[in-house]
Amino acid sequence: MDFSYTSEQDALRDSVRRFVEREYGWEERFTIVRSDGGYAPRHWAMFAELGWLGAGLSEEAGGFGGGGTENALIAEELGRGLVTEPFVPHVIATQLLAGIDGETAADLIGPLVMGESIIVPVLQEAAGRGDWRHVDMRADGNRLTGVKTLVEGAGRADNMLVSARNGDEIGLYLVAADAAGVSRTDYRTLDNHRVSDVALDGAEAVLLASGAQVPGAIDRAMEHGLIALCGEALGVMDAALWATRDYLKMRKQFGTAIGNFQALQHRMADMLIEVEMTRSLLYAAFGAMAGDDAQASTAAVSAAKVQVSTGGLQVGAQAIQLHGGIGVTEELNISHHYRRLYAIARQFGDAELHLARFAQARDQN
Amino acid sequence: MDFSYTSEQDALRDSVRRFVEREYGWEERFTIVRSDGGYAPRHWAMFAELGWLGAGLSEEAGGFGGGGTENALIAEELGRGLVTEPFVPHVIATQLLAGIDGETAADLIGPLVMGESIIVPVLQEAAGRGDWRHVDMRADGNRLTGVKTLVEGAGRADNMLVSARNGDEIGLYLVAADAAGVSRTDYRTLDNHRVSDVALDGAEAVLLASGAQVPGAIDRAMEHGLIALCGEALGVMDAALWATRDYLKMRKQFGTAIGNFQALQHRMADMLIEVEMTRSLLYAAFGAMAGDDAQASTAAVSAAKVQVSTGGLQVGAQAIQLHGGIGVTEELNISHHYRRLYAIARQFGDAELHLARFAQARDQN
Amino acid sequence: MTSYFSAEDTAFRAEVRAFIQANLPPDLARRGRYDYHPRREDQARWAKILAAKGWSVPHFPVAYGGTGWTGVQRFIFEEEMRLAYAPTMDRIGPELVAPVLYTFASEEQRQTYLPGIRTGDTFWAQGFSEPGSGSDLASLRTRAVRDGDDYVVTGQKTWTTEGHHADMIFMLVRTDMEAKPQAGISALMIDLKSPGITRRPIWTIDEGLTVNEFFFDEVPVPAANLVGQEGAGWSYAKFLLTNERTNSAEVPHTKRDIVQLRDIARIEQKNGRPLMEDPSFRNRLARIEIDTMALETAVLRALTSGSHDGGSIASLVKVRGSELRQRVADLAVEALGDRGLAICLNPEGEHRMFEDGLTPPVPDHGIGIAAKAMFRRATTIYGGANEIQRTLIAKTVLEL
Amino acid sequence: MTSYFSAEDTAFRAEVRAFIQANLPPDLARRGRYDYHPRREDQARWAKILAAKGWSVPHFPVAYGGTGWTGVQRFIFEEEMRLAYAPTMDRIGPELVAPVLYTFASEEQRQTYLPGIRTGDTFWAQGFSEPGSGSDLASLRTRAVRDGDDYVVTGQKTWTTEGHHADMIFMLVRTDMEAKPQAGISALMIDLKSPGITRRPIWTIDEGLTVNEFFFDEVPVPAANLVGQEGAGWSYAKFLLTNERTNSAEVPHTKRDIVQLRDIARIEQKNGRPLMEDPSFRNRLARIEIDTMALETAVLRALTSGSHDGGSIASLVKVRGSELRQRVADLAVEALGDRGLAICLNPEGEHRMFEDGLTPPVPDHGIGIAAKAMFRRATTIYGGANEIQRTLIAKTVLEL
Repeated sequence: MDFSYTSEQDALRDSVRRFVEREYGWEERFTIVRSDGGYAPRHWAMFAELGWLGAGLSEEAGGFGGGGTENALIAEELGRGLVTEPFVPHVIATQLLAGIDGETAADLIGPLVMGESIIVPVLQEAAGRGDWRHVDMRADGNRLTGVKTLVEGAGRADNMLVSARNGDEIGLYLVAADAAGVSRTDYRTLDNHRVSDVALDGAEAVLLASGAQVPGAIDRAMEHGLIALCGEALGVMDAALWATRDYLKMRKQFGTAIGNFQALQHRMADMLIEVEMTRSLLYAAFGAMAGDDAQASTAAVSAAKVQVSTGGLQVGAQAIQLHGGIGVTEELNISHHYRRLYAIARQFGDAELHLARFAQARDQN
Repeated sequence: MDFSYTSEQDALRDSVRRFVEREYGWEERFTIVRSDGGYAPRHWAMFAELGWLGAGLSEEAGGFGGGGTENALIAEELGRGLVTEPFVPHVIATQLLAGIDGETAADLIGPLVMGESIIVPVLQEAAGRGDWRHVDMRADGNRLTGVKTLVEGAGRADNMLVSARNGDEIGLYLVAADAAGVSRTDYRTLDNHRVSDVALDGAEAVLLASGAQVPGAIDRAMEHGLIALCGEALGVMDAALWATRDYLKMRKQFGTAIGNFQALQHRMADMLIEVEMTRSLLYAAFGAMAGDDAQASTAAVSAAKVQVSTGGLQVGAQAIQLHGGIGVTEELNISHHYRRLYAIARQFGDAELHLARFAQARDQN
Repeated sequence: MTSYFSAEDTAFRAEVRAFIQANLPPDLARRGRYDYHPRREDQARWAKILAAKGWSVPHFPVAYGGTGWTGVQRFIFEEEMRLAYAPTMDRIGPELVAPVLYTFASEEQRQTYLPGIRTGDTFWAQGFSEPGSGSDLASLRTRAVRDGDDYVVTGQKTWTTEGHHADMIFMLVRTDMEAKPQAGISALMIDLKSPGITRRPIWTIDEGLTVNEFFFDEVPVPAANLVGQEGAGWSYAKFLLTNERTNSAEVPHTKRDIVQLRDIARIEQKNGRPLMEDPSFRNRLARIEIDTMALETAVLRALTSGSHDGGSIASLVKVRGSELRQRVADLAVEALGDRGLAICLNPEGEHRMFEDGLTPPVPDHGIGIAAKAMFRRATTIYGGANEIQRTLIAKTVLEL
Repeated sequence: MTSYFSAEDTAFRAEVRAFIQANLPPDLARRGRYDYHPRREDQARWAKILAAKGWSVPHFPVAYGGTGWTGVQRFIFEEEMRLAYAPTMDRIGPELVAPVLYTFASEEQRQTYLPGIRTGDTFWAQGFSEPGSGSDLASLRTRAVRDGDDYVVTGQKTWTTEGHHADMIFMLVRTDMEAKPQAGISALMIDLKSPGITRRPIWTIDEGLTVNEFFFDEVPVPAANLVGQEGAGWSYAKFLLTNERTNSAEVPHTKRDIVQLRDIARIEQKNGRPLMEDPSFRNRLARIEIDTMALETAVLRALTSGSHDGGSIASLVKVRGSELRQRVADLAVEALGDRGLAICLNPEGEHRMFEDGLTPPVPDHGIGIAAKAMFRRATTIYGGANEIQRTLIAKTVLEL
């Protein structure tokens, strides 16, 4: 049993951390999220150049040989800086392409890893309320019709990976972003991420995969995405925890640092416990994903998501509370930590969905 | 709007409180709960003599003109002393007899109020898990067969009020405690109340009521019982709260009274809030029961029970925690407060059952 | 104790409801539905309508325009206002500043300032908090130096609620640097158009404007604007803050939030059925409703029992009320599903930090919900953070 | 970081499991299933069987009978013991007292006392707490006065876990009344058969016997029974208490509780279906399982990362572990429905406060469940109350 990171992983973490520290000061980030697309396209090129876009992908699939651990670690450091680049969708897209058979899929991965092309996963629908397994999008031959929601990064994607239903079967399709019959409604989520609803009205699509493999492949890819998302949440939680600790040591009221008040100390202890339990469940998920028991992996990933959805909100809300008024302003990252954790808590399924998913996997284990 | 008690109600409360203070010191109570039946029959005679057994019953029904408020108030004071006399079952039995038509029922009430006879409600079955509306007990003509659980006071009852199913209909039956085919398994609950499982094997019964009126009558009687039970819980919670307050002022550690520690002060504040919210919901239920909107009454009673089931456990558990080791001993009432609140939390349906019952009533309101 | 609302209460409620139905302009009700950053002009219009009826400041002494209603009647009035989506009225002037004025100010000051509050012509801010002095007011540093017939005020105030709407500010200033911290504080009324005052908006987590920072650079203030005694400002502030806590239970508002939430849950679907039928959602909604019922009864108890436990019950209901406001707002976000995460502000609202030109696919019943949930994080902080309230409860009620 | 348990770990687990299967007497496993007030004779029998295999005290240094296993192996061993319903072994001697002895005692003392602990022949108690001195050990008052070759000990100890089983007690006593509170404390080993010692059982909320009070009235103790340096008892106690906290996460025990709970939930019915299929029950069980998974990983992290954060992680897992033990026990009560409320002690258990002669209608899988849930209230108190642990976390990890 080994819970330490490899030296390659440590180097990767350092590289991401340094980048984030340099590029995501409060002002710099504000400028980015207020820009037209809400992203910094030049950063994405940098991600590619530094090898982050393939770090968590196996060599067979065209990546650099890592896996969920690398993705979570990158996302954790991005989370510390509240980076809005759509890294998690990228993880899902690449893992999904790697998880299905077929040459087209394999060919698509290379440009993604190099940052030369962007493909976004388009899996979720409003009726699913976060459950990607709910698919009403209709495939009629190679024409797709339906609406997908909360698609991150659609605004700069070249292609989209769309799940659609053909009778009882779910198929995975490639749709060009500029195809006829594709329309987008762009909006911001409360954490300043840019997302789109994507409506397809008989849009032309290429079938990438069909049959029994598809739901499983989507599940595995979503688990990679979930673990990256949980890694990101851990980064946000950790940043909020320690920023609050520093504030409590500095801020004085009634003639003393407020960090000396026992009730606040105990609150901080509870926050630390939540952070450490999140980290532990992430490690447990790394272990499970490295094994070959799909149910154990499903259970561990959903376990981490449950913890992130509840512990993340708790840490985020208490970070605000302990900061007092300044915590609810735009001007400090504390409110942005909360907003991101609030969105993550619900993204790809809330605590309730993942409790049920965990229980189901556990029953078969 | 008037939330103050009448002078009669104040006098009633004083009378119960004085009795409890005199008769239920730790030693006296210990002797009673360790006695063969777990009760003090002489106290029951006193309850009758002092008028408490009819205080919460309308004059038309043979009582002294009060209602739920009087019963809750008596129970609250009994709760302070952790009195084990089966007052709540008495409330249910009398209200149930008062709530159905028929001379037999009316004739039975007088001796109950005078303490000359004891009838216990026998409504609950294991499969219902606290929900009295679940009835599998079978009526075959005037012969009953089935098992009822957690019957309080059965050991000294003359008669039992039994709900049983005759086809699709629920009937209410009177069964003599010593009838052939009646067998009892007596045991203690964790709060030192004596209860019995009552098995009927073709036991002879008198049908007191049948038809559509019965479920409603049972519901109303159970609501009276629930409100008395919530009153009792309030008494226990209040006693635990203030005993803990006193302990925190007295107990010294690290050179100071532990009541000076902020984290404990805030915990106490939360306990006080739970107590006050319980009191408020009890008042709300008094108001609703005095009105003529059955759904409002159902909602308010279940609301109080939800609060008692969660707030009671919280106050009880924290009272132990703040006492430290001494809190888990037999030797202080603190552990007994918790045990009683733990049982009450589940008695006649737990928080989940009453949340659902509240929501259903609320939808129709 | 047998009944809840009396027949008189019920008749009063009917009268209020009828008046609102007949007199609330539809455009105010429409904007009121979004419950979020009301416009000053809407508040003023509605205040005038109410003032004409004599109902704009029910809690005032009758001599100054109050109605003489009981506490329960005022509660019913507030509840009907919320249920009808009348504009949420300015609180600072009528509920916080005015009681200090009619309790401690001179008759001349009362005659000068109370009418404007009553009619909605004058809006007030309150200047208590300073950077570095939030809950710990005694440490404030803004100073007022006497200079002839004026005080000259220099310093900084922050968290000034609705300061961007205000004409006047009720300020705590330090008039005596030598005295003990609490004793050197006085209360001044300052015209915000005075020279030397600048305002900076503080944008908040909801991308909206509620609070501001004010900078005072040698601002001349007529000495006649001193309220009560010099050096007694601390006691006026304590009086004001207790009022703030009592009102902060916000039960009528939460009850209205629940009505809105039930509407949402009947429209939104989960697993192909109305969300309202989902057991887990039902349970959480029911728990919020039960806690609100408890809080409402606690508030009504306080309103009918006289003021003997007003101070302590105020802290208690503030804690529980502020937490409930957060819970009901979060559950509304959840009810909206995917749409709960979109930031979608009231298109008729005021003062947004940022125009992104985007139109999120949010249904009418979802407008403002996410932003509201975010801003509600403040409810457990403002009006004396809940930590302060818990300490107060421990000290005053539990005598620890 | 890629894997969780290694192939070696898995092989080790299989070896342990096979040994237990072959060697655990069925009557011990039967009583172990009720998990409650184990008999000393059962613990001793099982200790002898394990000692014969060399496995009775894995954590000891090899020279004194330890196995040399890694922390993870010890964790696996403990887990297999729990899953097989082996008797819960005495902790005081092997896990609390012995480490102090092999770390601080003289070689002669080690040779005298460690073998009896290893073989289950000698049971120990620990005498730290006194009335009025619980978490605040520095205030203890039991004194030991030197008199020739003896110390003469007078005072009172309380919360003495399993003291009714013990032959020896490891005591903190005050040997210097003049020194600062912590500096005057020494550690003595006292034979409980010495004259002048009386014991009073303290019956607890579960109607069982776990803790005792001991009275010492001029008890003569050979000076050779002093452990380490006079006046250094405080540092030994701190060493011991850190060990206590680390073990108090009790993950293997909670995992076994979960297995038992799942068994109950498959048998018990709700609305005519197995309780295991009830969504609300499933959710709560799942949450406990998830929190246990998190705790387990946290403990394994501590076991593999060396001791650099042993102290701080100990407090963290103690808090969470003790709360989980309560939650899993409470959910088991709930799973039993009406039968969860019956007090029903293990018919083969020891030391019950009271024989009521009643036989509650509780199925086998429900025996002891209610009493266990009651006693679990103590888990957040003993071993340093969770309030103390939270303060420790704040001070040491967060440096507040």
